[in-house]
Amino acid sequence: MISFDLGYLIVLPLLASIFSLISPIRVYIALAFSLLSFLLSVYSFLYTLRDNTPLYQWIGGWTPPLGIGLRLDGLSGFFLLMIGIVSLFVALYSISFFNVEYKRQGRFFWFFFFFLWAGLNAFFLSEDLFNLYVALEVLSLTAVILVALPGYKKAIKASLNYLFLSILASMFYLLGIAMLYANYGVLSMSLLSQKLSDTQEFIYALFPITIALAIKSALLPFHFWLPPAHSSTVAPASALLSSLVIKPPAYLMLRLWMEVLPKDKSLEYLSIVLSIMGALAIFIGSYYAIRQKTIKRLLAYSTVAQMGYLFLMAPIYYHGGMLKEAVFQAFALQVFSHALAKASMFLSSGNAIYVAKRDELSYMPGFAHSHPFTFFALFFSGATLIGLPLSAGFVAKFLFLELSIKLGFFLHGGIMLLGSLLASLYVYPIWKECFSSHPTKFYDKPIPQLMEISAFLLGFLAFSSGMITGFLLEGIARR
Amino acid sequence: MIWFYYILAILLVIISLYHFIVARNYVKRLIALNILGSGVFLFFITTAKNTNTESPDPVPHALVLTGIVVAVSATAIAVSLILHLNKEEE
Amino acid sequence: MAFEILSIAFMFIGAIFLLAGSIGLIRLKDTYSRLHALTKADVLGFGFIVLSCILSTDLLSHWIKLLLVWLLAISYSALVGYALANRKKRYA
Amino acid sequence: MLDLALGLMLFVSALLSLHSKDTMKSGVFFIIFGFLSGLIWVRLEAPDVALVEIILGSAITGLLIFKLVKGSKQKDLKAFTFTRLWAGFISFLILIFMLFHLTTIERQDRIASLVFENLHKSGVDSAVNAVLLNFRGYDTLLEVGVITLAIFGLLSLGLKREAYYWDNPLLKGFSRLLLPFIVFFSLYITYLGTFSVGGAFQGGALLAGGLVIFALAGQALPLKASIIYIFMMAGLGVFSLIGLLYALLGYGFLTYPLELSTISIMIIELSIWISTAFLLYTAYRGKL
Repeated sequence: MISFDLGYLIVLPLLASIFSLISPIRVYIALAFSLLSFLLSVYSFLYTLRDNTPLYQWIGGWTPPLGIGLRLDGLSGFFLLMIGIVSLFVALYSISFFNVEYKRQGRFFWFFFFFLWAGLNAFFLSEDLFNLYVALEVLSLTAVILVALPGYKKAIKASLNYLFLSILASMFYLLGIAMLYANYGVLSMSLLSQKLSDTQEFIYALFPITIALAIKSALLPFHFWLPPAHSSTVAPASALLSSLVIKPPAYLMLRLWMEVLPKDKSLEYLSIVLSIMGALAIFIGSYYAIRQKTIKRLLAYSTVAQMGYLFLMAPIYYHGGMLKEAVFQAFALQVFSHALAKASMFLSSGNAIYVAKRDELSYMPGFAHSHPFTFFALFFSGATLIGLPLSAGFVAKFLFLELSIKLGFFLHGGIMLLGSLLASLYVYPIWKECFSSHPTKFYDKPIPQLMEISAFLLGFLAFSSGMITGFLLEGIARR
Repeated sequence: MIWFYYILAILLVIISLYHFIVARNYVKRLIALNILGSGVFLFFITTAKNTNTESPDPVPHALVLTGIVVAVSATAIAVSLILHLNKEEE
Repeated sequence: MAFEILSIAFMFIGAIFLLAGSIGLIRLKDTYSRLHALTKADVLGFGFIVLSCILSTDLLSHWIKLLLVWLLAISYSALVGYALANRKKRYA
Repeated sequence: MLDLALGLMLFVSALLSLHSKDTMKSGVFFIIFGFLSGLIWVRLEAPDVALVEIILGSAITGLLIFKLVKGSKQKDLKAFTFTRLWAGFISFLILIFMLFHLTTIERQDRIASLVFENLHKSGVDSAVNAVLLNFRGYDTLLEVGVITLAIFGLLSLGLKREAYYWDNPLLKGFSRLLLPFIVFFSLYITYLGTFSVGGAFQGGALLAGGLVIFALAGQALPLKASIIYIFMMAGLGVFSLIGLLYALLGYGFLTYPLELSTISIMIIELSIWISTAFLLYTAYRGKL
């Protein structure tokens, strides 16, 4: 019996990326490895559910501070599950997508796809700050290349701006680590949290780190790179970028605030600044999303708004030390529902563009009649984004609301509800166009079945996982 | 001497940050980013020297090696993207 | 003792040549004269410095390494001088 | 005194590189900057970093920037006063923060003594390489991943611009003469990494420099594209396969047992050496 090793979660996608590049039967290899990695992700989630203690693995047998630790607890296990689900369906979609469109890019897509998967797994498992830097670098370089993949001018320009900002952010992050290392001499998060208590020097290092994470997760003053980057590439890449790639920095922030940083007055002020930025991101992102005429830009701006929620709740991360499990549950469920829903929406937008050859909203009428699967994908995922009852998005927002009432942040809860309202305003035009009973042009071009079904299943999962949240929440709370 | 290098590192970081924001030219931006990186690496290496052990701390050295290789990779991508963009504009 | 004095003297001579070369590089007007200053300083100044280093150590392995460095340096300096002059001639 | 002079020169070259209007000039000063920072690493007793910095940070990056300057004709527009103001403000803010931070740094051991204590268990005698390939080998795996990823990303863009070369018999002869020596020397540096200054990245970067000089003379290597492809993949492939192997054998991911550690590290170093060299060579050529 081969024992479970966290290294598999990183090495298998890496090997898959190599094989998919050198082998002529790349589609089968991609399928096989996607399934394998997916099963591993599911297994690691179930592992945390079964064992009530987090799994620590010291790579090379060297314990921190000398070596690097991997950690699998409820939160990271849940995120691994999320990555597995989204990646698997995007893989299924891509098999069909690159068969009918962008054939040249399909040759290289799988290489970057698996690299992204490896990078994401590495990020969510790692508990060493420098290792997180390298994983972040894997993620952002893959993301940059995925943006440039179609090869036309708009995409290249967007990816170049993204690249410059993300190198800047990485350097800032590295600077922050250097400052922390100069003061405390450790890189491991768990050791750092012991050393940090009753000290104040970390504030200086937190400044560049926060800027770096804000740039990488497109918090408000730094959000301008996101819409062009996420909207100008091919549909599967957009889905991966918008649903998975920008989540890790926010997750790292949560970890730092909840588990590493001690209580300090200056942190409280920082949390207020972050939550103001988050609130502004919700309003401005939604405003621009409502004004967009093309579906992909609309979705990209909606990502800016949805990421705003995670930062809006910064005061809760600061004050919610007693309710750590509940905060983790709310955060994880919000990320999960957004990831699944946004991936499904981008994949469906890919379907729509495949049929209509244009990406203006007004060019996709009558989808409810001609392509019901795509319509239902858009419907379910839109409902999750808004947070309609029964959906996972609803449960996440409910948990956040409960927390903010418990801790006395009524304003934050109110802003979140307002954000939901705004979300319905930008999701509504998509539904309206789909239901339009007098379509200007009726599209009967069939969409490959795999593309329709994988988009639909993702959306359906995003919606219906709201009904099994008991099981998911229990998993997240395991630590 | 250590403090001199620390201050040098900080100066490098801030002047290149200023020029990164101000520059409109991609080449200048790329150079500014590389110099910013060097400043950060200098900070790290100076920290390595700032110990009580006989020879400097090898961990920051290894980290900086990783950082340099990553920076060169990113530069290679940036160069190729900029060239691509220029070709499209021609 | 004699070796040490000789070594320091050679180091000085080398440094003076390099300094002269650098001044020439800045002060001389056209490319060819600059090139002349540069390559001359490289060969002579660097040669003296290598010589001084050789005198200051008595390990055979160091001698061989220093000689190799010197060989490489003069060969590339010649090549670089040639390349620059060639370029200048073509685009003058 | 020497430190002061070097530091001042470094700062001035950085300023000149950032300030000059002409991008070609910026590139030249950037190369000087890289070289000087290499010297500073030596002063700070980090010869490994100096080797990599001079070859990668200065030479290869410099060549890439020259390639860019030749191929790009973008004008340097003057920024708005407002942009200048807020750039100045942000830089000033960071200056203040970092200066305050300086007052909190104390002289302390950090991890250094721990590394030296465990050095004999790592299978390598050189501390930097012990950290790089054993204690924090996982970082290095991801790092090799990053560079492989970057170069294949650049290939996937499918740019067919010919890299600059100088068609001259003298340079051709020189580079041909030099190449065997460089291969030999870089292999020596890689091997040296197990007990002294040197290592896979250092040696690989050196070989890449030699290969780039070879390419600068306008000649292609007498190797098939598929072989170059395999060389480029070698580092990542071998490293992750060894990691997987030890995980399957039950030792744990990337966990070398003591008696096998030296040989495992040697194999990994060799594969990283060859793949770093060919990846950087391809990065310069921009095509296979």
